[in-house]
Formats: sequence, C-alpha cells, structure tokens
Amino acid sequence: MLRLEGITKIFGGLTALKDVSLSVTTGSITGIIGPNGAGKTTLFNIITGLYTQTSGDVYLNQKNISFFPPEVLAGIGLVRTFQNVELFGQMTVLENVMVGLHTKSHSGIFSCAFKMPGQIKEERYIREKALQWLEFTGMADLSGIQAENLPFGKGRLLEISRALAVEPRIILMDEPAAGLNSRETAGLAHLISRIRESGITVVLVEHDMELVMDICESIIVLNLGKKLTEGTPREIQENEAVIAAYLGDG
Amino acid sequence: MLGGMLTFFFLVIFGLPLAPSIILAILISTIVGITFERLAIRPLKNAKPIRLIIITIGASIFMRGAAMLIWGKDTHALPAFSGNDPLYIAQATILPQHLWIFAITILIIIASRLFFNHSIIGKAMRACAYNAQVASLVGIDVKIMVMLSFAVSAAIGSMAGIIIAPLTMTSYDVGIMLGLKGFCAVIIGGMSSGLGTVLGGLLLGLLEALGAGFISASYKDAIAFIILLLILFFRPEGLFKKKETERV
Amino acid sequence: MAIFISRKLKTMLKIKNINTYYGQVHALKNVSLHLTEGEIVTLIGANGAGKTTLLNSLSGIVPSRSGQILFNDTPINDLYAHQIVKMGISQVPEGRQVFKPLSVEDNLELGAYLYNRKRADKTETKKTGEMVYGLFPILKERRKQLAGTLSGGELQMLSIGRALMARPKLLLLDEPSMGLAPMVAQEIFQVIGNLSREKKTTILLVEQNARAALKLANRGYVLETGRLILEGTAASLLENKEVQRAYLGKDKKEIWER
Amino acid sequence: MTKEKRQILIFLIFALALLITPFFLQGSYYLNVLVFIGIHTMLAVALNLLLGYAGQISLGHAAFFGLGAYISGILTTRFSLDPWLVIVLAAVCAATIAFVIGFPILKLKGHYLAMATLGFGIIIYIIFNETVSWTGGPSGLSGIPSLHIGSWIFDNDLYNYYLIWIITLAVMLLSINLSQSRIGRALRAIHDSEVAARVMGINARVLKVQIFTVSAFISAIAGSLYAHTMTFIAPASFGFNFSVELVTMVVVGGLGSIYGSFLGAAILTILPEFLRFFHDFDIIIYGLLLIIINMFMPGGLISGLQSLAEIAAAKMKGKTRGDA
Amino acid sequence: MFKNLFRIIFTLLFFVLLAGAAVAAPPIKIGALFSVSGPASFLGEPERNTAQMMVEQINKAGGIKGRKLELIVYDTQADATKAVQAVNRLIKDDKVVAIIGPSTTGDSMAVIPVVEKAEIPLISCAAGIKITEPVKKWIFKTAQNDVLAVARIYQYMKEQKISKVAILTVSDGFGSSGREQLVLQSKDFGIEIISDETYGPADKDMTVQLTKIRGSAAQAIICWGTNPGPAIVARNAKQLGIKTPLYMSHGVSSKRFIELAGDGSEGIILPSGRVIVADQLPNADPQKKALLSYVNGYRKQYKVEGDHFGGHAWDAIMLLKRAIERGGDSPAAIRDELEKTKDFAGIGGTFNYSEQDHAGLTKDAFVLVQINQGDWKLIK
Repeated sequence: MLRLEGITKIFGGLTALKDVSLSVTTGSITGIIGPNGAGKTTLFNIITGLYTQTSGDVYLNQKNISFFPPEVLAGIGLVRTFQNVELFGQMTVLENVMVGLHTKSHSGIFSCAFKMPGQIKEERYIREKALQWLEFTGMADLSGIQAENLPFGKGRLLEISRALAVEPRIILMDEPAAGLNSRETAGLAHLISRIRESGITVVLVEHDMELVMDICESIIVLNLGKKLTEGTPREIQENEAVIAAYLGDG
Repeated sequence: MLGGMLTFFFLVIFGLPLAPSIILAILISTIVGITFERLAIRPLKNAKPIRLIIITIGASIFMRGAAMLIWGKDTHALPAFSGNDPLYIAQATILPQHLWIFAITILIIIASRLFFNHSIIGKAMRACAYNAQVASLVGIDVKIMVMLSFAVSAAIGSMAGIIIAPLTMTSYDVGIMLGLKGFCAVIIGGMSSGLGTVLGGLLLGLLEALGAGFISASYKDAIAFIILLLILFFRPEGLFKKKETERV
Repeated sequence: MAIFISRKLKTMLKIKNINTYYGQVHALKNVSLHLTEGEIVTLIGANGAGKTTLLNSLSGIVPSRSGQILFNDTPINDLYAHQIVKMGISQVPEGRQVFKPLSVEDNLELGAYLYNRKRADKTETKKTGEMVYGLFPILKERRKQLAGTLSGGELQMLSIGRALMARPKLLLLDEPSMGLAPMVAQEIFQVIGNLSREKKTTILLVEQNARAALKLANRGYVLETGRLILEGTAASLLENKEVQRAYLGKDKKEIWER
Repeated sequence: MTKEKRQILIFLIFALALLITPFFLQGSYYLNVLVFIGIHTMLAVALNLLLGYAGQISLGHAAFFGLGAYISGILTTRFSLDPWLVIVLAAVCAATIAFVIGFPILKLKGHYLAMATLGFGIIIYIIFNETVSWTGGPSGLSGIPSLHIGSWIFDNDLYNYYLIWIITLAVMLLSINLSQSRIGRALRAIHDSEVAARVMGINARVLKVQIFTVSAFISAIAGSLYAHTMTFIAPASFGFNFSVELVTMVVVGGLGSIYGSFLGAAILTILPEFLRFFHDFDIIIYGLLLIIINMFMPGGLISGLQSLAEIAAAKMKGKTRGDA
Repeated sequence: MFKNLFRIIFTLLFFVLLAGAAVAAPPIKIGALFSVSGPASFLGEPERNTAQMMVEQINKAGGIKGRKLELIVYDTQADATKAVQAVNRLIKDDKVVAIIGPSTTGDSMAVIPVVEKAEIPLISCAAGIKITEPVKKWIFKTAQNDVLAVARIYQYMKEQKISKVAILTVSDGFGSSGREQLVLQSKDFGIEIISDETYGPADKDMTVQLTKIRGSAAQAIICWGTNPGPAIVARNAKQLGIKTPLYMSHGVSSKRFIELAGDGSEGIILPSGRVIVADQLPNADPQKKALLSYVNGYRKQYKVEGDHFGGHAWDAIMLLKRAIERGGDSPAAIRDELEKTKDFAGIGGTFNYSEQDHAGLTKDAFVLVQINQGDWKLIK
C-alpha cells in the first residue's frame, strides 16, 4: 500500500535519514521503532508532506506522492496524528471531528453564507457522520466540550476520531500511547485493532514496546537514520542488532 | 524584532538644555521601554503574535497621546548640536548635524557590534534569542535579558529620535513613518544582521531618491513600501542574508 | 535492596517522591533517588520513560508539582533554572543544543556566565577553560569557528565543555551518545569516565545506551513509564534480564504492571 | 436543534431592535451616528472573518474600504454610471485586488504579515492622495450622488439608516451562517493549528486567500455605501489610523464573534462622542483600552457580557430550583 | 474587575445620553467645528481659542441685544467622517442657528451637503476656493482664497521681472489647491513654471526636490505648504546653498515658522494677512483698529501671538454678530444679512459679500512681507 524508496533527508549538514526504503502492506498494522534521534518523526513528516525529502520517492498504491502537500494527501486517504496532540482547542469535540469531514463535503463560501438547501443537507450529514465517529471511539458523550478542556487521554482519542473522520485508507500515528496510563494504553490497543478491522491500514511510531509488540504484525527498526531491520515482533525481540541498538553494544 | 516597532515610540519630544536633556531623554525612554515590557509584554509570555502586535499598537497610541498632552501639539525645532552653518566640501554642502548623525550612527553600530560580539551580556542576549531554555541552563536569567533588550532598543530608538530632530523637527506624531521605514530597512537588510540593516537603510534611501527623481517625489513613500512588499514576497530573509536551512 | 557503595561520603542530592507533569501528562510518578559525592549514577530506560523529564525537574526547567529535591541539604524545588546553576548543578541538554550562531569560544564563555563579575573569578574561569580545552583538544583547534559548523561529536563535546565551565558540583548529562556513530559515542563515554576519575565530578548520566552507561557507572536506576522499577549497582543491573524487558517488552506477562 | 433555533431567535430580536430604533430617535443626530455604526459594523465583521476566524492580521483594511468608496465616487461623478451598478463593480474590483495580492501576502506570518498589509494600505492611501486628477487629491471628492430606488432618494438619515442597516444585517447574517458552516470551522481550525488543519485536508492557503477576498468584497461595499451616504470622501478617512481603528473594533468587541464586531464598532464610534468631555485625553484612553482589553479580556467585551449573562442565568436557575 | 469596567462604561454612556437630551437654553447658540487635534491642529487650535475669546468678550459686553452667545465647539480631527458626525450633532441636537468652521477645505466640503440641506448658515475658516465657488446659498468663508495669494505673489514677481519659477507644493488640501492656482494663473502674469515638484505632508527631508530645482534655471522658488514642511524646505535650501529667492504662501505666516526655520527663514517673501504686521501699518489703514484689538487681546489671554488663522475665526464671529444685530437670530435672517455685508474691516481683510461672492475679499487682503532678522517686515 505505502512504499518508500531510498528516502534521504539532509538538514543543513546533518543527515537525518539515509536511503530508507520500506513498504507497508494493505490492511496491516506496522510499527516503526528505534532509539531517540533515529529519524522516525522525520520519516513521518516526509510521508505526510510536511517536509520535502532531499531524495527518494514515496508511493501510495503505486502512485508517486512524493511532493504532495498534506491537504492533498488527506483527499486521497492518507492522514496522521501528532505526537503532541494538535487539537483545535477553541472548538468543541464535535466540531473538531466535523473538521475531519472537510474532504467529504464540498459547499463553497457562497452556498455556506446563503445556506443553500444542498449545504443544509450536507451540514446535517457532516454532523451525523461526526457523531458516528465519536461513538466509534466512545467519545459521544463528550461532544459538547471545548477541546482544550479535555483530559490528555481523551485528547488523543479525539485526535484519532478526527483523523478517522477523513475516512482514510491509511492512518499514521505518531506515538499514540505517549502520556497515556496503562488502562488508556490498553484501550488504545483495542481501538487500533478495531480501526484495522474496519479496513484501514495503520502505521505507528511508538515507544511503548508492550503496545508495539502486542498489536503490530510487522515492525521496522530505524537507527541513526538508517533502516536496521524489519520483521515480526518475535524476530525483532530476538534480533541481536536491535538489542545492541537499544541497549548499546558496550 | 520588537525593536524595530519600538523605535518609533520613543521619537518623542524633549526640550531642555541640550546635553543633560539628551541623557535624561534616553534615560526616560529606556525606563518607559522597561515598564512597557514589565507591564504589558511579560504577563503575556505565551500569547500569540497577533495579540502582541495589537498591544504594541495600543502602547504606541497611548504614548503618542501622553506626549501630546505633556508637550502640546506644536512642532518643535531642536537646536542643532553644533551650529547650523553648512560646511562646503568641494561642490557639496553638508550640515554639521549630518556629521553628527553619521558619527553617532557609526558609533552605535560599532558599539552594538562590540556589545553583542565581545561583552558577556551581549553574548548572553544572543544566546537567549537563539535558545532561551538552554540559556537558562548556563545560568542566564532570561527575564532580565528580555527586559534588557527592550531597554537597549528603547535607548537606541530615542537616541535616533534625538539626533535626527534638529533636522526634521519633532512633534507628538512624528516618527510613525520613520519607524515604519526603519522596519523596511531592517527587512531589506535581513533580521538580526547589523551591517545588513545599515546597507538596507542606505539602499532604501537611494531607491527613494532615485524614484523621487525619475517618477515623482510624492510617491517616495509608496516606493519604499512597494520595495518592502516585493522583498517580503520574494526574499523574506532579507537581501544580504544567506538562506538558512533551519531544522523545524 | 539497594547496595550503597560509598556510605561514608556525603549524600549530595536527594530526590524524594517527586511528581512532574508535562501539561496534562503525568510524566514522573513518585520518583525518589539519591546521589553521593563523586559517584557516576546512570538513569536508564526506554524512550519516553521520563528520563529527560527527571533531569528537567532537577534543573528547574519543568518544576515538579510535588515532592522534594535536596541539594547538599538545601531544597531547590522552587528555584529558577538560572539559580539552580548557581547552586552548582549544570545540565548538558539532550540533542547537543549549543548556541549555533556563536563561536566555540563564546559558547564556553557563556558557560561561565555566572563568573563574570569578579576578577578572581575570571582567572579561575581561564583555568577551567584550559581544563576543557585539555579534555577536548579539538575544541581548542576550532575555538574561532561558529558552533553551527561543528560535527555531531564536536557539538557534544562543546555542550559538555560549556556545562563544565560553570564549575558544577553535579553534572547532569542527557543522552550524550544519542544519534552519534558508535566510535564517537565511545570517545564521549571515555571523557565522561575521565571526568569522574580525574576531576572527581559527580555525574548523573541519562542514557538509552544502557550497556555503555552501566559499564561506566557505579550505580544505576531503571525508569519505565515514569516510575522507577529497578535500582542497584551497575554490575548487577548489567546482568539483570529485567533491564532488557524494560526496553523491548519481552516476557511481559510475568512482570506487567507492578 | 434548539441551539440553532435560539440563534435564529437572537438574530431576530437583534434585527427587530435595530429596525425599530429610529422611532425613538426621530430627528436626533444619534440616528446619524447609528448610520456610521452600521458602516463600521460591516467593516468590523469583514475584518473579523479574517482576523477573528482565520487568525490573519490585516493592518491595511482601510484600503479596501477606500477602494470601494473611491471607485464608487469616481465612476458616479466622472462617468455618471448608475450607483447600484457601481457598488457591485467596486466590490468586485476590490475583491480582485485582494485575490491577486492575497497569495503572496498571506504566505507571510505574524509581524511580517502585519507589515505587508500595512504597507499595502499606505500605498493605496498614497495613490488616493496623489492621483489628484482622478480622486481630487487630499481635498477630497465631492458631489457623489445619493443612492435611489426609482424616485426614492436615500438622502436623509432615516432612509440611510434603513439602507445601511438592512445591508449590514444581511452581511451579519451571512457571516454568521458562514462561521457555522464547514468553511467557518475550517477557518477556525487554521487559526488553532494550521498544520493539523492541512492534515485534515483543508487547503489553508487557498482558503485564507478566499476569506481575504470575501473580506475585501464586504469592505468595499461598506466603502461604496459610505461614499453615497456622505456624498463626499477624502483620503484622510482611509489611512493607517483607520485601519488600526478597525482592528481595535474587532479586538475590543471580541475576536471571532459577529455580534462582538457590532459591539466593538458601536463603542468605538460612540466613544469619541463622549470622550469630548475628556478633551485631549481621548487618544490616551483609546490606547489604554486596546492594551487593557487585550491583556485582561482576550475574548473581548462580548465574551465578558456572555459570561455575565451566564452567571446571571445560573443564579436564576439556582433560584428557581430553590423555589421548587 | 470586568464588572467594574462595565459599570464605568455604562455610566459614561448614560451621561452621554443625558447630555444629548439637554433642554434648549435661552442664549443664541452658535456651533463651531475646528480641527483642534490631528494633522491640522495648527489651524484649529488658534481658531478655537480666538472664537472662545470673542464670545467671552461679547458676552461680557452684554451680548447681542441683551442675549448671550453660546459657543459649542466640536473637534473634527481633520477627518471627514468625524466632521459630518459633528455637524449633524450641532444641527440636530444642539440646534444651533449658525456654524463657523471647519478649519480645513476637506472638512468643509464634507459638511456642506448636510448644512445646505439643513439650511443653516456656515462660515468656513478654510482657504479652498471650491468652498464658495460655485456659490452655495448657505456657505460663506473668511479665509483668503489662495487665488488671491497667488495673484499677489505673481504680481510682485512681474514687477521684479521674474519670469521663470520653480514651485514646490505639499500634497495635501492646502498644497494641491495652491498648486492648481499657481499653474492656472501663471499664464496671466507671463510667468513660466519650469519645475513643478511636490512633497508629502509628513516628509522630513526635501533636499531631493530642491536639488532638482537647483539644477533648473528658475529665478525664484515658490513653496506652498503649512508648517512644518516649508520650514524644512527653508532649512534644506540654506543647507544646499541655494541663493535663488524663496517665496512662501500665507500658510506659514506665523511666528512658529520663523522659529522652526531658524536662520533659513532670512529673506523669505510671503503674502500674508495684515495681522502679523499690524503695528507697521499706516494709521490710515481701515483694518488697523480691529487688528490691534485682536492681537493685544489674544496676547493678553493666551500669552502667545495671535496669527491670521485665529483671525479667520475672529472675522467669522464678528460677521455673525453684525448679522444677528441687524436681522435677528433665525438662520435665514442671518444668512440674508451676511450676504449684505459691506466694507467690514476685519482681520483677514475688508469683506464685501454679495449674491455672486461669498468669499468677500480681493487681493488687497494680502500684503507682502519679508522675513528680516527673525521678524516680519512689510514690503508694501
């Protein structure tokens, strides 16, 4: 589904990523792990169009999406969440998810201002759909709360709900478990599995190894900007190179 | 950044005997700068730039109003520092005040270069500008540094106002245009590059004069702002600064 | 269960039950630890375990919400970052954050920012400077260069050197090997070892590279999702399978949630 | 749904209150002040769409106001075109200019955006001032015809009041609609986090330019109406100071609130009337107001009023509950 | 804290409404619109001071036919919008019988439609020729037209055999109107404008324009503007070493100009109302009595020299007083009586209004003065 070929990214004189190639199969949950500074977030930013790579290409379903800006990527079904939770703080939970449905609606400024019949119908659709997604993530009862007043764990869930509202084919999550307690993490694991079951491919960068080992079918390890190895959780746990990368080779 | 905006606040009138009044004027405007920072900017530490801009505008209106009440609405002429008789150098004539401006500008540039490149406080200020958190980790009190930067920009701003006043005269509403053009010069030259700013200022003056000569003097200011727009559109990092690839 | 090596020496740093929050995230949960003069203690754990947060709480950047931090018996919880430096604690922040627009020399000079008032201090600073150049001869070679032009390893050296300029009693090192090639990382660790051996500097070393850190340290603590889960002598930790589990989550069922 | 109904009710009450106001102010000059409040409200709403919703500052909005006024003024006096036609023409013209400069200008952020819009405003101002043969230069352009429908001429305060306020109310209603639609949500999303908004598929760049264009369009209509009600225009009304005044209106009233814009416009239009008692202090009070409201009431006066109302409502509720 | 803020705001609002609803009082109400603050405050301030002083004097002397005058002054800030709001307030709320001001041509043009419709006489204190040309039924003015000032200068130049001039005008209402007249009348006097430059009202340096003029063959430079621009021109000219004689407009005929321009002002020639050279006038001059009374009165009350801007307000008040004395206090009567004004020797000149002329002055309203050792000297 998602394929990277020879991605290299140089910041100033610093090589953050060097010749990284990988692929993600449709309908899988893939984890990207690696020690701090390995280039995981940089890789995410390149895939989602926030950074431009120095060289290399990104393909989504055989289509080269290397230089697509994020808004276009959202339109063709690629969406992401953020490590630090980027909510629209001044808006309610429901409105946040409604923004997620932006690509699924088309009324222009004119029809919005004049409340054309089509727009009213569309608005109703957006609202219903958004509520559906909030139910999916179990947040429907919080829909009227202003997003910046949510507790952190709920904020994460909202961000995921909002991303789901884009109806993506593939969702990239940047450390979804960071800052969550163990119960929330367990809930998250369950949610991610359900997302996959609904046919969406999931890629996550995660530090919580319990989570990664638990739900990922395939894991890619980055170290010092290069791909170290890839494999199933068990393979990774037993791989000496990975253990060395994490624990040091002393 | 705010220094450019602040400059025009302090182009205000002070009309006592010359030498002591200049010192007093610089002192007072420095205090005003510090007060402004303490009362209006510091409480809003993490505010969005839009609110800072609006507060800055509010403060400038307020100070203009205060100046108008204290010194009246009339235009005042400041005596030149040393006489008004032009000097003749070859074909050109030049006023002693021009020499003063020239000398003081050079002095300020040299002083600020020395300050920022060779004094520990100056270096600490630059460190704060680059990365405030790490600066605090080496023992620099960031709050004091921010206050100091307001003080320095206020002092230099008022200094500029004072040296130019004998030529342009001064009144409560003078300075907006000058301040804005100062900002143009800074943008043309590139932020945080002292020499660039001076070159920017020179270039701006030159282009204005050329524009005035070839088109019409009445469009002088328009020319300045068109240049500003063009530079913002095409080279927001300034003409004389190398493009920096900063990791975001 | 802890084994204390140098009981006779004074306890320099004592952290009691601190809780720290990053915004809404509860990043440190009831963490307690202590450091004795002259020790190297390492704090290891996987990404996101809260190691950096602990250092930032210590140095006043992210103050803890509850608990107590005693440095030579003085509470320092409520001090600002710059005041803590004055107390004698210097942090080498993660990611080699030096002042890139300034020269190497200026960076070091700013490290000694606290000592710019008195003349006696200045001569002392000069000596410290010589010491740092002695530790890292490459910095002396490059002292006129802008810090932004240095390589990764050199940046890390400069970052450590800058912290040393404040003549700290306690040096906090945050992942000095992060993102460095193994050879370079090794060099850095060597210097840290020297510092402790020759200069008797007390060091709290945060590392992800557990093996290297434990080889260097006297004692170690293992942090997992904001909690201390293990402590002991470096040698005992090196042998402990639990450490590996904390990193890679192996055999998780047995030790899940304690 | 009840929320929506309540909003419609509020708007109807608001509109009704404004429409019957003249009966209490017959022959008073306050009617004239209210005409200006209407024009200023239109402008504040236009700027609020940009500043309050999309979070993009403009210190040059007086230029669009001026463009509307001058295009109307020039085309009706020098070419005797039909005023109604000219209003549309002027608005389209200003919107086109906004659209063209919008792309490069809205790429900028923060202080740079403020400076660029300010620069644009000053350039336009200088053009008004210097093209004497067209605009009459600094001493102004007089003899602009009043608007009329058939033989019904809008040349007194009462007629002008209804003309301006019906259009202003329409602008307010459309803006409220817009702010509660997907476009409004997208704008607020850009304001809160541009990156996240883009990831959600919002084309931030295009949308910002669109709203800038709409804002200019409304401002130009306000300008045209101003020209036709005043029948005289001079560049001094469209300078930097007025741009700042507009920003003040929006901020004082409340960023992101349409009714707030009305409140801000009303207060800033009436303020000078009673600041006359303070004589020369008005400019100081003006500056202080801007600082204080920004520091202590970031939501503006409207949110202050709202929270007061909520407190009152809560008290009432408490009482009734106590009774029951 | 917010609650208190609200309380203050609403209390203030309440007072405004009260003030607006005040009941009409017996005195004769006269409205005044002056740009007391803003860019044209140099006009508005002396005008307001003079008008207030005059009304005080008249009331002290028993008013007009036993009725006191009440002067209501609003500040227009030289902004058309504010001027229109203020004039509406004067007419509708204060119910004045006549209005003096505004100070600037722009403000005057802005309020004229309102005043004409309300049928209230207005005596403008601004100079622009557009105000009374074409003649509007209810509009008069006291400030000398720039037509006359230009004519006065050109006439003098012709006598001095100057035929090539450079003009340098400010791009505001005053300057652009002057420029128009300078260009228009040059042919009548056989004068050729060989250099035509402008500068902005807030400009601080005119060396560029002057350098261009220096390169031309001009025998004289005419600068048209109000303070502080011309003072800068004078300084710049001196600094460039320009020896060409410099002429200025009546816009700078106040002591302030000499102060601002310093040494640069020496030798400058300008047309002016007689007020600045009141004591140099021959005793036979019909205006001398009025002038001395104004100059001395103003100095006594405000401790500064009165100038001819204040004089415009003096004339306006006196014209009104005469009209009311003769015809009573209805707006229509005042208008009719104003139009009949003949040979009224005021500060700005000797006024003769008629159905065709609501400006009332001839070019004799101006004298030419030269600045000599920091003071005015009457040339002729």
